Amino acid sequence: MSTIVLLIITGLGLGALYFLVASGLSLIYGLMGVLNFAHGSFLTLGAFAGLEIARRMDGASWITLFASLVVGAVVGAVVAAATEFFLIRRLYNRHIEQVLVTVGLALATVALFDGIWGTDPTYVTGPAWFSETTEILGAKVPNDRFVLIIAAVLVLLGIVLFLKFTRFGLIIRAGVENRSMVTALGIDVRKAFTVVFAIGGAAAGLGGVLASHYFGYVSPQLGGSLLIFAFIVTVIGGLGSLAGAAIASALVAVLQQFANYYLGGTGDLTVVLLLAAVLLIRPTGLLGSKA
Amino acid sequence: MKLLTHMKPWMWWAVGGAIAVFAALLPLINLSIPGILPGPTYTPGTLQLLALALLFSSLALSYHLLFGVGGMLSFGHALYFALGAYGLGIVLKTTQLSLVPAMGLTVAAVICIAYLLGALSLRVTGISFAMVTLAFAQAGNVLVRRNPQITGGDEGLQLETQNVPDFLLGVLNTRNLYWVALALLIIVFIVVALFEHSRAGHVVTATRENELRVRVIGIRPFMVKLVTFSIASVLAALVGMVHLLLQSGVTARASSADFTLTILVIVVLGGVGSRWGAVVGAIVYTLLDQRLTALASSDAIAGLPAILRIPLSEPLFILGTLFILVVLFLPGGIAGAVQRMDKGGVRRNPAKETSSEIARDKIEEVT
Amino acid sequence: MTAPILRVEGLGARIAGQQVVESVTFEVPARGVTALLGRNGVGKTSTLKGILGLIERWGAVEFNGERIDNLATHRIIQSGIGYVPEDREVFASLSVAENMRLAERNGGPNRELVDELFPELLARAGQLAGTLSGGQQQMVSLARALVNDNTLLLIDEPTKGLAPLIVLDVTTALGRAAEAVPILLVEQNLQVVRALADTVVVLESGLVVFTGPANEFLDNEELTTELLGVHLTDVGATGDNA
Amino acid sequence: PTSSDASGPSTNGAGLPAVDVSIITSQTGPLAAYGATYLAGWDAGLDYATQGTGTVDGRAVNVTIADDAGDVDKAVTAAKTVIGQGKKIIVGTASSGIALALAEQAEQNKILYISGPAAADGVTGINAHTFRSGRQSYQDVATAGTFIGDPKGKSILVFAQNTAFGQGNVAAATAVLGAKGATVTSLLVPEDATEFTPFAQQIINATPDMVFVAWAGATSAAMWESLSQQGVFDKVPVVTGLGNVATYGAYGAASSKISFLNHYFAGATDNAVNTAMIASLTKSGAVADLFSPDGFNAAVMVVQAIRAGGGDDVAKMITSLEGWTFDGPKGSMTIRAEDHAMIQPMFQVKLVADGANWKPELVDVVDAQVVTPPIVQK
Amino acid sequence: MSARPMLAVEHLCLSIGGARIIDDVTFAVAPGEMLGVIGPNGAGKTTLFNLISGLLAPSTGTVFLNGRDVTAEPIHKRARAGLGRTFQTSSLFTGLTATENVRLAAQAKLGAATSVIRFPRRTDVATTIANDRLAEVGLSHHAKTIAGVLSHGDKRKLEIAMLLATDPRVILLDEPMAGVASGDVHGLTDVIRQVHASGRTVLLVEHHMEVVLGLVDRVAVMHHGELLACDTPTVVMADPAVQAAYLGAPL
Ligand SMILES: Nc1ncnc2c1ncn2[C@@H]1O[C@H](COP(=O)(O)OP(=O)(O)OP(=O)(O)O)[C@@H](O)[C@H]1O
Ligand SMILES: Nc1ncnc2c1ncn2[C@@H]1O[C@H](COP(=O)(O)OP(=O)(O)OP(=O)(O)O)[C@@H](O)[C@H]1O
Ligand SMILES: [Mg+2]
Ligand SMILES: [Mg+2]
Repeated sequence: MSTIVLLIITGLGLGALYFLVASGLSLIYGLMGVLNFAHGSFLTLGAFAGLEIARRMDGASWITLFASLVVGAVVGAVVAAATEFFLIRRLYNRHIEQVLVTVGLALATVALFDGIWGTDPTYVTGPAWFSETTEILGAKVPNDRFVLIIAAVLVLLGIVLFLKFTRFGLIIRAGVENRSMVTALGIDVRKAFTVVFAIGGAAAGLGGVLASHYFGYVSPQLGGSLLIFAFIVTVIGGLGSLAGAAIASALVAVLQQFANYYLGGTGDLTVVLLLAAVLLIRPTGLLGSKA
Repeated sequence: MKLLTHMKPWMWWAVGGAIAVFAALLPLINLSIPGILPGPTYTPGTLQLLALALLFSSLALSYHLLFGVGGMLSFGHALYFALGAYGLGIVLKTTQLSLVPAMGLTVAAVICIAYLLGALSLRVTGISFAMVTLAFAQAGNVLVRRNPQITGGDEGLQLETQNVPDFLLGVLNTRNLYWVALALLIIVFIVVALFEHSRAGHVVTATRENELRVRVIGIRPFMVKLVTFSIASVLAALVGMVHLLLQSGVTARASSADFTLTILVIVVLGGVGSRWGAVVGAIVYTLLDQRLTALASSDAIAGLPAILRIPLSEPLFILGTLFILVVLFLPGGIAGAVQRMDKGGVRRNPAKETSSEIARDKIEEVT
Repeated sequence: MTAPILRVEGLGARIAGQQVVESVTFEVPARGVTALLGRNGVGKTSTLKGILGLIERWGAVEFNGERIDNLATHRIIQSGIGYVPEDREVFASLSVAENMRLAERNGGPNRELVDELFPELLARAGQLAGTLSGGQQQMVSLARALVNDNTLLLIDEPTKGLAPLIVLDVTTALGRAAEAVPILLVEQNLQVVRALADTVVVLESGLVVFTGPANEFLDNEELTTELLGVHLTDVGATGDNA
Repeated sequence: PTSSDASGPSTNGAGLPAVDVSIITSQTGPLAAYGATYLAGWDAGLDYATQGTGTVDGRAVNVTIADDAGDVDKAVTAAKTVIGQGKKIIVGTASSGIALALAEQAEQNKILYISGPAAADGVTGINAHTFRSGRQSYQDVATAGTFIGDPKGKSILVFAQNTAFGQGNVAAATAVLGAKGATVTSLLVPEDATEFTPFAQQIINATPDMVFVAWAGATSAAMWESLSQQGVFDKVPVVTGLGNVATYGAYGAASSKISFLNHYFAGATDNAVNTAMIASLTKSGAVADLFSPDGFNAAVMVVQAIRAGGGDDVAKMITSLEGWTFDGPKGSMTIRAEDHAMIQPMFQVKLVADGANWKPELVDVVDAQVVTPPIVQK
Repeated sequence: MSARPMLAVEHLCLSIGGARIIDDVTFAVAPGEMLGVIGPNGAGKTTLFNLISGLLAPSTGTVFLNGRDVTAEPIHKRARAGLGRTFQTSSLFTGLTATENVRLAAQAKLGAATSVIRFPRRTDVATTIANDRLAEVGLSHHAKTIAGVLSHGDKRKLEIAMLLATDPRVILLDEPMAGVASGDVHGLTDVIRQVHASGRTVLLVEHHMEVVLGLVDRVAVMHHGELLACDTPTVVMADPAVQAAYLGAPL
């Protein structure tokens, strides 16, 4: 029993991390049709920014943690917005080129991080509470998993409310369908694109700082290693569907935990099988509408 | 100047043939291009690099068939390259077959696997197809890394040389391998060109444009896509085999998503939808990739202030940035740029809209 | 004669690198409906899109005496032009109300007018626009343009694909709108043109080949046959008993 | 300092042709840090073995470095380039995959290759042309075994990543400790796994007498934290290899509870060679680290080979190294004639707090004979 | 009707997400007959065509083609069995030229369209057919134009040329006149008339009433997914229900 509880809660924690990456991916893909390969770099940069803050302050205090979360999110948002502004926007409506630019950016930035911070991982310590555990039904659940889950839920709620109740949200949802018609209604849709990138980047940056505490380190490869799972989650959930991404994140991560525990460490293969199965049975993903 | 536009098809083939003959003579002549080639063209190091470039050209052409012609954006093409390399490596290691029968056996296996996985992945299209192929390739990569007894894991599989003819072994015979790579490129080029001009080639192009419409005129697009997928996979596997011989081994990187992305980068660099673009793109990429590493560790860069030195001493940074610049400022890649230069500023006749540009527009819809 | 609301001079336009409008010059008077006519592919839609900057264009466009040919689309629209695109282009995944909310500028001053014109839409405010029938979608598309205080409307084939009954409704609605705002209308249905248009501008392969009063043009069998390949009475014959 | 376009052996003023040595290792890419340590060690070693002259018996040693970026293709191309230029000596690489590929090239082209610091056991005895300047996985595992006293009847769990490196360690543990009567089981984790809680649970459920952890890469911090959190250290003694300086912070709360085996750290030995190496490294602004001796020893071996073979008689160079014993920073090193295994001492180490950081402290030296790998039969 | 119907649907129903989009539709079309299908926007006309041609599967009900139950057959099999259709919004190979579009259709009809070994030639039958069909719809001057850049109306014409090239026995035309310049309506009407005159069975969805009335033998009226009436034009046009739901008063 305690094992199952442990697997489920840690699975949800991992899923929360996937979701923090996938939410931005899904949002950006949904609006712009761009599969953003550079998303991992937004995350890595957020993590490094958080690290630099921690180095300058007392690494183990809660204030530092909070500051690094804020800075990570802001850096992620700024870099993502700049990416949209300087690279993606120039390639208006040329999706494959937009994807390729992000591929190039991912290559270049990872190499740049290598150059700046070195290829070795840099280890991160947070508040002591983070690495302690809380006992739930006999399972010793690491505390940072709760933080991850809460952060992911907040991000999900935040984005959903934003999309539903703000004018920007309306513009973005309309822009997903038909960009040029939005401009033809007298709205500067490009601003919305930048905002979407910024939101996605902020979620990734936030995820980066949290990931660095979860993994215990920051390295230039950090984002890339999460990205592939985020892709899978995005597709299983249904491209462009935020709720789908959330469900799929939890599903994939929990499944992964169970397969790792009970099926001899075959978690990742199981996820691949799940992806294949979902696409063959329901090609649009769990909640996707577009093929 | 509108040289290229006015060239007849036979002229293209004539020019291509001349280039092939010249390429075949390279190991016999002493040609130095300082800064681009590591040494004169007859030296093994240079021939090795050129042979790699030729193999990447063939691989890029096989991907061109899949993506540029068939519109199938695959993130798992590397799997078939790896199947060829690992397949041949394992057959040579575990059986007493000599090289050619071993290759035959591997091709047969690849056909079966490509057919099976292709049939599964082609049930979906667009980004979903990309993701399924990615997932299969990823699974292949995991299997390679987890089974070191068979594949050598992440240490790689070494070529068992016992049944490989001597003229393909050793640095002094690099030029023989170079010729093999050149021959392979010529074969792949011809196969791809013939396929593109066949009826099936036309149907697969049409399918890329509008799959539903193909069905409504009474053709089942699935089969012709599967055939295209299988041909592209077998070609990639052939390249993998020669690569195994050239490198005397293969490593897990060959089956990684990164490697597929590399091929994609090459095809885009050359120009999506253009055959010779794929070839030129691969050559440019390989030379850049190898030479940038040398540049990054050169004294010139070591002496720069940190803000320049750090980025410039990372080859991948330079490559990535260059790639971004190409995408931003050279739409249609190298092929597109040459075409534009050729046409000058003259306004285009709608009827002569080049198919590669159209192809690009269309493929955007796929993703 | 008051100053024209829109002056187009030497307008050319390009789509995906290909020139689709050569050089179009015409004026839209500050009152009534101006119909932009021509056969398929002569560049009517492209002319409208060129005016709005939805496609790459050059030449001079003057709206209300101000040059607008260098502005971004959203700025042009904001300066007081309403646009109804060729294929309705409603946002299928947004509700009718949301479609309207998106379109409203400065609080949507003509809300009442629109509600009065299309009571149907009020009743279906919560329905997703994608599930509406073609005619209802056309109403949404028109309403989005009418809800704002525009000084000009550009409307592209509003009756295409609509059932005869709806064609009547739409024509009526346009007639009422035209009382307040000048309209530049692209339309293939000559009966609709006859019912609405004061002036016509006829295009042929990217150039203006005729400008003049609507009745004069429509009554001139020779001209209509030459420029449009048809004369109104030809088509009208069977249509009238419908 | 590269000059990969230099062709043919150059001559120095004295008239004797210089000897070309080509280093192929990672200057960029994931293993760049190991490459840097190795190169610094090489410089120190060359300095030491040539008494600062950079010449051997009047021949200048002309060193070129090629970056393999962790990529086999690049390494093989670099190897073919230098072999094509007539160079007879290649050293280096931190990647086992590259080491195996270079060994293959060495045999095909009859040159001398000294690998290091790549750990794969497969390099030992692979062919007559290939040597190694560092330790191999077997020696790591055998050192781990020294923590348990008499292995007979004990159950040992190898916790490793499911890679060639991890599986190699499992195989080595089975060979070393299984032969001495221990029951060796393994828990292999996917290399890309990021969540280790379930595996920590499985370790506890297995109730072994000792856990040997063989881990490489960045995920180690998260792995150790999970082991701490689930209380593995309270239940089972845990042994693992201590990596380079950069990893000292990776063990977190577990640092003081782990028994470490170690290939080398700056304070591991107190001998003249080590002192000389550290001095030389310090002078050039480097620090002694895990793989410093691998570079240092490679240089010492190359100088020995040149002395005997003059830099182009590969057969003579090989014979001069086979069976040779010399003093390295780690102590006495012996190149076993039969399979070129590098017989060397290993270390037991613990981490002690040093302010906010951790630093290693020597517990014991493990005699070279205790951890000698079995001879590879050809 | 004595002869076996060329096309028949029986009790066809389609529900999507609880909504009845096609509601128990039954009718039959005799060989060589032309049936007009009219009805308000959203009545389900296009959906009916999608069910007949196999783009959608019905919830219940059966589709018969020349007496054979084809309900379970995929699109391309029905096409090969002689069922051709056009789309309400043109569906073309937008990256290929007009000729190539039509030639593909002709090849599909001639067989061996997917041969890897056979190469299309400038002089082969398929190309000849393609050129003839383009001439028929008046698109010869656009033979080498990329289909994607044709204007809306020209795309409609190309769509019909492709249809003709597959030489179908049963033809479903979905609003062929929508967006076609008024000057070209007559010509296109003649094309359809000829197609019909050569013995083919035609179903025509069209809002252009003059065209419908000038061509068809019978008219089916759809409303809210149901078949309201199916009779000769005179009878249907006189029906007050049809007038109220669909036609309205003249302009
Ligand atoms: N996406 C496009 N790419 C290239 N050319 C295009 C594109 N869209 C339209 N064209 C070309 O532009 C020309 C004008 O098209 P436009 O749509 O403006 O015509 P139109 O007068 O509105 O015709 P219709 O009555 O058929 O709607 C046509 O000849 C067409 O070939
Ligand atoms: N996927 C769907 N989900 C919900 N409703 C749908 C869906 N597809 C079609 N409908 C509805 O089914 C009805 C029938 O649509 P259909 O396209 O067949 O109409 P039509 O008669 O062809 O109209 P038009 O004359 O405007 O082309 C419409 O009300 C439409 O909104
Ligand atoms: Mg138009
Ligand atoms: Mg319809």
